Amino acid sequence: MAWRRTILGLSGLAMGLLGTGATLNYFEEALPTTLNPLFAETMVDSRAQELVFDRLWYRDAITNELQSRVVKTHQVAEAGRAIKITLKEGITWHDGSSMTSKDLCFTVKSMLNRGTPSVVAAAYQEFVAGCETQGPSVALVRFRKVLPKPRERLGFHILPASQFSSTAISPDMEFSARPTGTGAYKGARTRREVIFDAQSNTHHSPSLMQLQLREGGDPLLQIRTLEGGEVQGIVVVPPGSRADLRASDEVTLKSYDLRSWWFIAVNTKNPALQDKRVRQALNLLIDRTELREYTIGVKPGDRNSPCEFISGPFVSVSPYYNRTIPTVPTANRAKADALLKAAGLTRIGGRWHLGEQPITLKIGMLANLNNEATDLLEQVGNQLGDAGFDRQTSKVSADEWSQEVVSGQSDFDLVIGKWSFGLVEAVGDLFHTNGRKNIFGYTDAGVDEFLNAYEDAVTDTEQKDAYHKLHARLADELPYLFLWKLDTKSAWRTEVRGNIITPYFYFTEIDSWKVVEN
Amino acid sequence: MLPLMVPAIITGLIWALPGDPASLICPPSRCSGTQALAERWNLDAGPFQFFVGWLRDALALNFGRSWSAFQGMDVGNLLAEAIPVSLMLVGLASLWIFTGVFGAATGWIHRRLDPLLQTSGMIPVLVLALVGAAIVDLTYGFGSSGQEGQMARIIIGSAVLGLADGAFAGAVAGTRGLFSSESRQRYVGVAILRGERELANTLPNVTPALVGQLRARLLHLLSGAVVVEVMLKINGIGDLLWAGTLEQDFGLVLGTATLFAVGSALLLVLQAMCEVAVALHVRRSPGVQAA
Amino acid sequence: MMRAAWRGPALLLGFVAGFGGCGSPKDVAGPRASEAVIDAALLAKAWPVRLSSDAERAPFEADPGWTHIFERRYPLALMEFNRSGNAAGRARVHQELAAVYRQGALIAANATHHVYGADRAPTDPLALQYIVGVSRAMRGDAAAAQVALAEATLVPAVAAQAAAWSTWLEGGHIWPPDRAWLEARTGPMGPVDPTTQPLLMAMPHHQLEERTAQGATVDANDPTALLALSEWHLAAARKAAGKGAADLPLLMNTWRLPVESAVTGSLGAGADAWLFGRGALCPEDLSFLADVDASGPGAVSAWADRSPLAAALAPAWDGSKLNHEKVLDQSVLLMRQAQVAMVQATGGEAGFHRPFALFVRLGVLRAGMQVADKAGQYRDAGILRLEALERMEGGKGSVQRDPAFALSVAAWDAGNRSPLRPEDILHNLVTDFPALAAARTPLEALHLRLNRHAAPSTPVH
Amino acid sequence: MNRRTWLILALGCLGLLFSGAWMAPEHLSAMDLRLSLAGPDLVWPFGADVKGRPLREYALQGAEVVALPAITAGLVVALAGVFGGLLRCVGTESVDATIQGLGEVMGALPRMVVVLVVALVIPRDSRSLMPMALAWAVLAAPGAMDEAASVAERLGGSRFVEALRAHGYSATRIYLVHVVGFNLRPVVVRQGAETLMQVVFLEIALSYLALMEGRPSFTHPDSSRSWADLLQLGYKSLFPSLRYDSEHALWLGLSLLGLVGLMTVSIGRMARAR
Repeated sequence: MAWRRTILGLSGLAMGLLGTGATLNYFEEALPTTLNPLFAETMVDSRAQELVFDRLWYRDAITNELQSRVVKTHQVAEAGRAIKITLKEGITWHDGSSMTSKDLCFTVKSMLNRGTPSVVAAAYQEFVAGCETQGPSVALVRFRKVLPKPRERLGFHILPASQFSSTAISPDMEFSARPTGTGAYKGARTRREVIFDAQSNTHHSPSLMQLQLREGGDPLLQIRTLEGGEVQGIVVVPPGSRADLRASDEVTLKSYDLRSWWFIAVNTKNPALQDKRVRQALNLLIDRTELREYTIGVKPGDRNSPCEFISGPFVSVSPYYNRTIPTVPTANRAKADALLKAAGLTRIGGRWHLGEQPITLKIGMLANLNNEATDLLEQVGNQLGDAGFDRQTSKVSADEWSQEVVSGQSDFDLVIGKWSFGLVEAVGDLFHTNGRKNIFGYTDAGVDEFLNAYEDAVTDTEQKDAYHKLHARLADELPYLFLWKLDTKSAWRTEVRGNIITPYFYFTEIDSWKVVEN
Repeated sequence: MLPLMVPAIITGLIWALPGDPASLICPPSRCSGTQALAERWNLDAGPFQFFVGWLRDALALNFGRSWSAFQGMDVGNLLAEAIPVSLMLVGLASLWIFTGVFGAATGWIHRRLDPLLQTSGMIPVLVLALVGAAIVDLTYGFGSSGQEGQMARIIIGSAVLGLADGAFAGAVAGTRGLFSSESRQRYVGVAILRGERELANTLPNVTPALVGQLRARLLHLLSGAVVVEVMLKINGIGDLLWAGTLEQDFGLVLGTATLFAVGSALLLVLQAMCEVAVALHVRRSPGVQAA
Repeated sequence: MMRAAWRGPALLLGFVAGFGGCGSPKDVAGPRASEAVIDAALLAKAWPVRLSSDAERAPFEADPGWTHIFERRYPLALMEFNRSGNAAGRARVHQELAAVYRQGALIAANATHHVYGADRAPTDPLALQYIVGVSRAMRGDAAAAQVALAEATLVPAVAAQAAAWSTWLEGGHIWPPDRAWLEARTGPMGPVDPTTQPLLMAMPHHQLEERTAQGATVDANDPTALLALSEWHLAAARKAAGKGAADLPLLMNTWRLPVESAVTGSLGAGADAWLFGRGALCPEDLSFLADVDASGPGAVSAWADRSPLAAALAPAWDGSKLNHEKVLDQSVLLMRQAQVAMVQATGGEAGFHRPFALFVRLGVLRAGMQVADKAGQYRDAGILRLEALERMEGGKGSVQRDPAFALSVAAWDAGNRSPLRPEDILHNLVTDFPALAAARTPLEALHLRLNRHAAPSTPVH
Repeated sequence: MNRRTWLILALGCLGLLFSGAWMAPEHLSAMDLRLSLAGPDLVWPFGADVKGRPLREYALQGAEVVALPAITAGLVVALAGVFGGLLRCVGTESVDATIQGLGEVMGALPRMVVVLVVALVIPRDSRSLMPMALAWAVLAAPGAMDEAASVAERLGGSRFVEALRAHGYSATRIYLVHVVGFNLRPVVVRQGAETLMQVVFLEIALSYLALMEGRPSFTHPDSSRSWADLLQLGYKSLFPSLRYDSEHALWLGLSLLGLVGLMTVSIGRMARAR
């Protein structure tokens, strides 16, 4: 092994000396909160981690073929309740040590260890039972039940056993800032950027010597910096800036398949908002068409709008989306007023009151959403203000969002946010009474019943039916006012070639990325 | 006492804030439980044990890890990277002060310039920092947070720190005031009649006051450095302290705030040492050559 | 941009409004002087260059129907062509609609094959095997189709249909089945009249019960309906085209089902009516692409002196392998060369130059994709295919959008068991082509099945 | 210029600031995209922002954010100065030492961080500049007291008071008229005015940082705008490469800062010694 490491080291050194690779600078929405895949919380985290680690199995971004860079062979065992995995030989961690079955089993055991407080791991704990090494490169992963297609379920990143003293992994370890993986790049978080240095390996041959991730900030500055050539890419381009870039010969806009939808979560614990008729009225008071025009720049009747209204917790192209539930594109003040009166609210001096008290809505919005939908918070406030509600609007910083809002500890009445999904669109965490991301601790027996039905479904049609019913229920109960899905586009300079963007994970095909002179 | 008081107060703050301190390290949206974290960070046994534990580690130069702002990064390393940057910033800025002191003491900076200096000194550090930040951001673009950009930020920052809030003007006026009042003393006149140089006579007597002034001005620079580092995105201690406070990263705040306290305490010690040195010098009553 | 387009009559305003929508002069990225990628004389044959002259463009500007063709607004185009009595225009509309529904049928076939064939679950309704059988037949696997159809004949609800297909397949007929035969399977679509549209079959075609205690209902649609629609439009196109009907097999060659055999040949007179607003730049390009399908990638060298697309691909073809990255470069360079040629032809820049030139780029990308496919470079072909799709959505409003091509990408994705992109494509098109909802059903079923077995993930912000 | 002119200027600036604060709307007007970045000719008198909302409302809301806190902080510092000067006249050494010690500790604290801690401790709903302004004033107070004390020292401190007593003046007249009115006035008023200006700039800096980092505002509700928004909107016009025609916002922002500067100077000059 030593001679192989030496050769790899020398080849890495040679790459550096010959300067064959280039550096790629790009703007992200923010800096990643962690580089430890067990604690990914944002899309930025997931994209950055994809550069540093290998997932056990992944899908090819072009052909959608299920592939693995680390698995040599596999074999379903124990009548479908386990899978025997033989790892490729010669794969090394960024510290030079070899990746073995011990690392694979360590990763599985870490995810199963209750001392690892990871939400990501919790999802695997539901069907993974354990792991047993059978020699340096063979591991047997056991499941709690028979899995028809086990490879497709095992999409976790592999962690190095040598970097941890126990299988209880926590997010505050140095690993979160300077992780060791087997991916194409070794990542290191600094105060204002994340540097990814190419790592030569038997299963990766990156062309780019280094990637530099920095926080984007002001969209206008990002766009001009890109046009000026000081940076090669922007991962998320706000819709308002796309027309400029589309017309440029120096920059290419690329689609990034990410299923994201925007919402206004309603605090059902607020006495005024407990009554669903009030929530239904609020839903009718939001003029989405006007919101979309003023904040995203989509004019009514625009063909191929990047922004499409939704009536439930799925993007409208999803099979889980119940198309019989209509969206509410414009406001209906008369109907809303009738609902509010029916709910016992009174209008005094143009302001809505509950009993003697005027209703004041505290509205919050995840601050960085303002880059994609400028002044959305203010415009929502204006619409509700015009309708007769006093309001206090406040942006919510990313840390406050994690600390308070998502964990159901905020004192807002309405919260504007966005959720992103990949192929799997499970929304149990958002709406179930015990959901981990249930913003206002919303609870409804009917909703829980449909979510349980989804989990217990025998067939995928039953799952779809359960979610269609859930959609209908949520559109009636309205713990969220559903706004729209917004397409995501990236912009890369034309000298960046081979830049295949993998849906959701983004950088899976980073080896093929290179920078050439135009 | 200051270096002990500061972390003690911060520890009190951690427990004064509502909610589980461990959830600051890993919020529920990312972590399914924080018991293990609380144990590892001594957060499960009350503020006193936490404080003692932190102090014991800090004495061994182990400041722990950042909780949230730069999660997982070693605070000691962060400080080690930040100290030279802040020293360079404050060092370069203090050149303006020393120039002012020297220029005023030797009369190189003419009195007629005083009104101009006074007026320019009125510009607050915040405004100059804003302008500086805009210039660097738009001049360096993506590179503005790279090494080149950082150097530009430090140089502009030092100028901002040295000139704004009357730092330079104050140094000139303060020194001139000290020397002029001392020059009016009778012994100085006598000395001049004896053909001795004025500065050689006044300097030993004004030095203690001068050192006192200097310490106050350096302290002012140290405090102002936070504003400049934050506004100009300079990777110094002030910016660390700001980021830590903003994200309630007590792992980071404890280290940086204590370092600040140590810095100001050191300045006091330096002042005392200078005063002792001057006292010894005066006691040796150095002979002055007759003209 | 509007200023630039002002010189042109209403049609150009239509183009600009359609493709650009950005409305500011900087949106017209001017042509860059670049080295010639292909011989100027060869490029001069390309319709975007020829039609940049006002005189050549006049016939197209005279009839608003062509504006709608350019924007792929088929019902409006048909209405205008009916008003002006433009038979060539009507033929073009029906030919493109035939391509759209054929690709729709292929999406349905590929998705059905995977979800109810390859990934068949014991709880699936047995009647679905009829749909699987038809799908496999369209995919060109007659033997597997017969197996599925045989199972389906045991279910009364679909037994007759399954038996009919089974018999037809046994008969060794040449694809596609006769339109009348197809209509007998799907119901009447009305007499073939180029001035009208066919009647649509109500959906879902079948509602089947799962074999579980709960017995959930599965909606299922028969791809036969989409093939029948395609054949109806093809018949209408033949009727409208008159003598030009001979061109139809060549024009449909790109859009044929896997089971259908390739054709070669060349376009007759009046080719512009077929080519305008297409990625094939001149008749030789169509012949070249057909030759690639029939005889393989070697056709690149054979046609390099006659077909602009072949000439653009030639530097990327080393005789055994296509350099897909070179193709990407060539597509941009040829587009720029075309823009320069258009400026020379018209004596200045005009708003329509860029949208015209984008077809040159798309043409090279799609030709490269076809060559790579034939050369066995499946993944490289995929990269070019997706690049062409991405570029097609160029300007806001997407006048470059070619629904048939977009659907062919969706069909390819469905063949790769990838439902997300096809869902998006179908979602964008189903309002314009309601019958495509028949393809959406199996695609969604595939998504549901894949989702059930996918790695877990949680919502993130 | 004589003191009367400075007085008129100072009152004029203060009047503008307070009338602006008084007229400030609670929320900005509705958006009108047709007026995006319109100049003063289209949207009188200062032009419009990128969403077509009048910048006049930015200016008024900004005035509302700073007016009261800045004046209060100025008064606190001025009063502290008076207190420091009077103490020196009273001649209590122990208190002098205490104030000096206090000054040492305050000086050692990084002001911005203290202000930030205050900002973070305030509940979101009662977010305002006032607590930060008061914190700033408390931090500035020892310096003001020290300077006022040294003025009193030059005056002769307790000896000066004794002398006046010998002339038979009442304590009230000695302390309020002679010490504060005639001698401390210039320094404490200048100190107060400078603090007023510093608080305005503190607000601008904090709001600017919040804008740059995409964070909620520290100093005011996110529904209202600060003068920092004007600078942030306007500074892009300085760089042609950005192709952003917002110079009218920059001019307005700078003019407002100039107004505050002028107010500070004129208050200081108005109170200078004869």
